[in-house]
Amino acid sequence: MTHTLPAIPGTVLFDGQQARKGYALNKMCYSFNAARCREEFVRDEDAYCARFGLNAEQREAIRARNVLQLIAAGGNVYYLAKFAGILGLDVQDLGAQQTGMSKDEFKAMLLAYAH
Amino acid sequence: MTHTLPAIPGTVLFDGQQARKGYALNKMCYSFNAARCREEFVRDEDAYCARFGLNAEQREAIRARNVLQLIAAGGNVYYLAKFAGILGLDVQDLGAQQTGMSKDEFKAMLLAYAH
Amino acid sequence: MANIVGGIATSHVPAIGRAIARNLQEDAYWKPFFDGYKPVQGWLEQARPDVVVVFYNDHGLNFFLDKMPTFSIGAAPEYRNADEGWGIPEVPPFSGDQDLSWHLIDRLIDDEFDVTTCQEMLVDHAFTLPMALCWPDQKWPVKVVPVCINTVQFPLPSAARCWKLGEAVGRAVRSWQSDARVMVLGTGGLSHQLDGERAGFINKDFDLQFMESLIHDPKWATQFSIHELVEKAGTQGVELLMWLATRAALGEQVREVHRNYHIPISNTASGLMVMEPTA
Amino acid sequence: MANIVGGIATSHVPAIGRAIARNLQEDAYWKPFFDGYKPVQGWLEQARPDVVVVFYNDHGLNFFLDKMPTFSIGAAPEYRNADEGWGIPEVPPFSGDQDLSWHLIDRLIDDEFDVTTCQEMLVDHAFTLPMALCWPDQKWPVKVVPVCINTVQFPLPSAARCWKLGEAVGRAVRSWQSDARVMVLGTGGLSHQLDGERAGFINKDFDLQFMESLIHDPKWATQFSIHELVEKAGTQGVELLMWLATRAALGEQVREVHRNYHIPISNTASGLMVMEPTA
Ligand SMILES: [Fe+3]
Ligand SMILES: [Fe+3]
Repeated sequence: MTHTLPAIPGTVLFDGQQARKGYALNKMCYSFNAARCREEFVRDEDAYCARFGLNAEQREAIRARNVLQLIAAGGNVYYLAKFAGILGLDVQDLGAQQTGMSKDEFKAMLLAYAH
Repeated sequence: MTHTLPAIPGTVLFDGQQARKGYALNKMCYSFNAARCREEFVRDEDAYCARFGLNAEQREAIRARNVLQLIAAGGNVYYLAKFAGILGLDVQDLGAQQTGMSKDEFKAMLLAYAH
Repeated sequence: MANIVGGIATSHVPAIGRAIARNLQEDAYWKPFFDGYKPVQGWLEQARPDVVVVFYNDHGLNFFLDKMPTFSIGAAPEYRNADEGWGIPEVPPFSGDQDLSWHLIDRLIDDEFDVTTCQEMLVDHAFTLPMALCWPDQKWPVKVVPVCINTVQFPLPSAARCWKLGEAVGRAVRSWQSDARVMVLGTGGLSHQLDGERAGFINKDFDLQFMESLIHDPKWATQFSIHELVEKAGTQGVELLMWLATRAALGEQVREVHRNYHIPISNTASGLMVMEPTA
Repeated sequence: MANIVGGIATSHVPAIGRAIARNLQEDAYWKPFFDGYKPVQGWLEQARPDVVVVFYNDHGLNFFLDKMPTFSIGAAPEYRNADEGWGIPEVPPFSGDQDLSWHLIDRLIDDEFDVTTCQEMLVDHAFTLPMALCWPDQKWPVKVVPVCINTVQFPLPSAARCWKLGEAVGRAVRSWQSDARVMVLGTGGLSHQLDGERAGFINKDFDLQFMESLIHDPKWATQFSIHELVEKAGTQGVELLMWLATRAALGEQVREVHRNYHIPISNTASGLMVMEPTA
């Protein structure tokens, strides 16, 4: 049972607990596979979030474009990546944001692993 | 491997071979879970069958309302039951049709199993 | 740890829904069938389950051939019925027990069952009608966890595999940190066949032997391949897999509380058993 | 009986698709990565596979949490890509080998793997990009069978279970009555993590040890729990499950044909191996 194991620092496992919490948020992000849905979201973000029944924490995390908040609200990174797509962010932008680095610093950290 | 076993008389197992053959037909019948789709079918049967890409054998079996033909064309009884629903037929009507009995004869046969 | 208070195995047939809607419980055709459930309702009053794990098979409402799971487990907050294509009367929604759902999912994956998890799930007559036979007022006093076994598309999981699934579900329930009283419900069978020139096939001898086996030799049916089970019980009679999983969940030994068998309801030989674990 | 000509294990990263679309193969950042595939293309010319069984993980294109399978197998006539939410360039469709799909499904259910069968299935970058790395002209000379392993939602199947799945797929392929030359492709990993404060985590020592283990001690990684694998390889590094299944399908012993390892591509430590069965 995942949740009784020692936590891995800086890591939230997307287990049943997270999946329950994040269902509405992830369902919305899953819809972004369709270009039409991405456009609808951009056109009226409030209405789109309301349609999927996001709770206040999830709505605020979407508003803030904040990945750590989105994860805390039950978001799964695979679905969140589709939200990031709307914002034109790649996984290095997301990494920089979550680690509090600039993108260049984040990239330099990755490069350093080569040695 | 199902298909190399001795056949059970009067019985077609819905295995991979049938599932491949019947995909379009079963997909159409699955759509009949929605009342709106049942209405569309009734309104324009040809157009509805064409939209799901039924082949000639499947189209003819639907036209004939013939259960054995539908099964031969890859139909699965669970999905076909939804087509039967449109026609107002219950499983005893289907049983009578497939066995070449009247419905009363079919019911009498079932009752006789009690003894 | 949670306690398994007992198991019910019963047939399901869409026609039961129509009979309920039309209040035909006292009708001559239906009375021997509905009367079989009165002792069940009495037993439920003293068994007082809080949660029901339901082994059933979907008939093409929630699953299509684009994504057809062998074993699927509901993990939704709520489960609703839908009309299934023939405008069946709907029943009130069921509350899911998500704690138990996820506990089962965690334990089953750990036990190498490759389940599909469903956080949204429509439940069909195979789920709703047995519930309505147990609680005719349809004010469900229990939460539910649906466990669906594929009987639509071959290859089906073998009887032996379904037995093991039931055993694993039983173990998981008994290891659940909860004081809930858990019931197991298995719905399907007994012998019947809807499709083909053999439509209307029923095998009373086999059914009676199968029911008897659940008490005294519960793994008896696991000796048969799916092909043999279809031959003996009909293409839909193979739904007895749900009975096997239910029986397996109850553990080594059971006491028979109630049994009924009646031919026919619609095209089906209708069976009913209530069992309590004794060991 | 069909013959397994070899296996390729490789990382997949959406950025590879953008690099291909922009023709960046000779760019300084990308060259060490793309150069790793030239020997693979040479090997493929002499291995001449007819069919590829692809172990990959869906990233939320074909599966959502309403119906999330542990193991799913494609049985479609054709598989297409879609834009996945960020307008990735699409590749030409892939022809499915439905005969092999159903043979695998029959054998795996028989071996008590509870697979979900998919007669329609979108395949995402984890499937399409490794194919495009193998065949850069994207004129696929092979038919395909996708085998998808859940890495989206915990509990994931254990490394040991994925190993057994790979073994069973290997057995099934070798028992397939066909003279086809079958290749196995596993895509995912190696160490990386996209989410959380630990985003950007890479573990070179572990990756190198894992790659080495596939040749000399292939079940080495099955000693670890999923939790341990996430700790060592990152939340997405756990995709190495695909490598394990691929290696298991190849049988007892393999010869290493080619290996490449490069840090980083995007956030990922990129690995590549080509192996041929020798026993
Ligand atoms: Fe049924
Ligand atoms: Fe990935």
